[in-house]
Amino acid sequence: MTFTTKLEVFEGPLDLLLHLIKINEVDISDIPIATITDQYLEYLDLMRALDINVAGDFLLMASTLMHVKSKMLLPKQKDDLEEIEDPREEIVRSLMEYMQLKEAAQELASRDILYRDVFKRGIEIDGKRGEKEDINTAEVTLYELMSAFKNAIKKKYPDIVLRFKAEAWSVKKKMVEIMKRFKGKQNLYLSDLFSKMRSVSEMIAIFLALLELVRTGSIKVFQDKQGSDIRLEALNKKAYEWRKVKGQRLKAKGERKVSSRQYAASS
Amino acid sequence: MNTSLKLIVESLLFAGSEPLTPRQIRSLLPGKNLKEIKQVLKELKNEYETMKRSFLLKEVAEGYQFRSLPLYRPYIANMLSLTPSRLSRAALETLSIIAYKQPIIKQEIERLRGVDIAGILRMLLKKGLIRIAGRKALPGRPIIYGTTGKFLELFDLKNLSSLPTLKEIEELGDGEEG
Amino acid sequence: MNTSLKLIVESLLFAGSEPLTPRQIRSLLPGKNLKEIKQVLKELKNEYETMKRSFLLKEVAEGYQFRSLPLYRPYIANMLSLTPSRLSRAALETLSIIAYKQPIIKQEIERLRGVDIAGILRMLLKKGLIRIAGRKALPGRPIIYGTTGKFLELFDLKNLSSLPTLKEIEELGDGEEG
Repeated sequence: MTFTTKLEVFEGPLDLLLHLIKINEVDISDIPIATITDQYLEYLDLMRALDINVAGDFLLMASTLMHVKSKMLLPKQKDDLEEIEDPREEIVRSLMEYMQLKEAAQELASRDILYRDVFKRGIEIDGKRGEKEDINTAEVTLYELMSAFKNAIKKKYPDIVLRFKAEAWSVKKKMVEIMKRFKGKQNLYLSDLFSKMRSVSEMIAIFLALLELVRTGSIKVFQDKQGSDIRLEALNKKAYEWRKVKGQRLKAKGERKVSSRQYAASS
Repeated sequence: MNTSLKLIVESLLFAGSEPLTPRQIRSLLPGKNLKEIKQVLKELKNEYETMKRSFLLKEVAEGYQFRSLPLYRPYIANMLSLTPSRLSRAALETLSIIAYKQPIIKQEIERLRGVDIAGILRMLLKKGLIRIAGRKALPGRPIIYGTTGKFLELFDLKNLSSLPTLKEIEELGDGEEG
Repeated sequence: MNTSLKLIVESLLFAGSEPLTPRQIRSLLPGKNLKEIKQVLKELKNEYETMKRSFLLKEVAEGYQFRSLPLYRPYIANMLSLTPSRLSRAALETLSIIAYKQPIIKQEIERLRGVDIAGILRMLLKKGLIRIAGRKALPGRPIIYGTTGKFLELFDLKNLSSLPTLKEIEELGDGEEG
């Protein structure tokens, strides 16, 4: 339990990365990607071990890091050495941008904030102020209009569930989808899965589905050559042809850790 | 020392809206006694009289309160009367139904809201937020309502198609983040 | 003559609590022009600075507003028994991205922060700190977000261009944490 107190909570993957760069005292423009990637993955494992929900954003960054790490291992072509972009460049750029905005946020927070540091004149009442329920038209926002409409519809049709879906994409469905794509072939490539324009949340769902399929032994992942596309091989196609993945909760924690490790090891 | 107490008391009178009694002020400033507080209140009152500003520190209802001089009343009253009008929740809901479902007839709005809305419609028409957009080819030829340019202006909308859709409202998530 | 205009303007600022823009003031004082009003506003601002009271006339949200000095925060907060609703770090980061990069779409904010922000956007909209500022001419016509006047008011900003400039980040580890 003393452990948890030592565990910092990070707002997101960029926050965690910044922290790692800082404690390693490394130059942001020359990140030792292998070390940082390992520490990053260790941290995610730790979070899982402590039952902290690891958001998809963290996993997406894990895959990016692993990808960069694999690219770094690729021997550079001598002749066009100048033109080769450092694979770390994109990560560095987003880190820099993030740092800049983080600092701006801190600067905002340090201003003399109304109702926290400074106060305006007390409002004299004399019945001039309307009922609290009323909305000042000078301040009415589009958001309030939208909310009003939602309320009106909800009142009338309480059964219409205006649900806020946290997870737009089901990992289970993605698992079935991936397996379906093996129809008539033994191999698929990772780039095939991400070929269409997709939202981040969908990509995360696909990625998680992939990890889960590796874990359950339905597929194996290979990389034929350093830096080449990841090849997926179906081992257990049949299972998905007749069985709609049912119930079977996606277990996280230790097991998930293994799966990400396998992926790392084979890349 | 007393200067700082004086300014602390002044800041309380500035930010509060009701008259403050010496006792109330003392309860906010542990370690100070009533005599000191009454003393600085008097000083403050005299200072503002000497400064000849547009307001004074007045003794009212057993307490002290900043009040503007009667001389400026017409301007202030004018300002207060011009404070933008208000929309009730019911009016906003009705307006939102018209915005999203236009062109729409009164019966349809009433079906959605479940109440009589004649008064609200009249008020929205008067405020220029909705307009009569024609009549529907139905028995009785009911009036069709729609929103106006002023409505767009109020909500800072370029046109009606920039109104967020229900789906987009939902996609904003349900965060109650602090 | 100008003294009286100055005091009239002062009385309006003192009696109201919201920031007043020179334009709003002019609309309340027929026959006065914007230049005169801006002039007396500047004079008033300087006078209060010289007087060293517990409050100042500040320029915020494109207008002027009397505000107490930060020094008196504990006493006033105590009196109003305020528990300031603090913005979380995540909310503050999101808000500053919107402030600096506006007009901006959700996807871009998420790219910059590296995390999903739907719930936070909703909360910021609800608090009136950000607004829907239109749609972008991109496939799906995504919603654009921007900050509001209330944002400026809350963060003691005269206008958007008075946001502190973004610092160039060169070296890490210069104690930017905290």
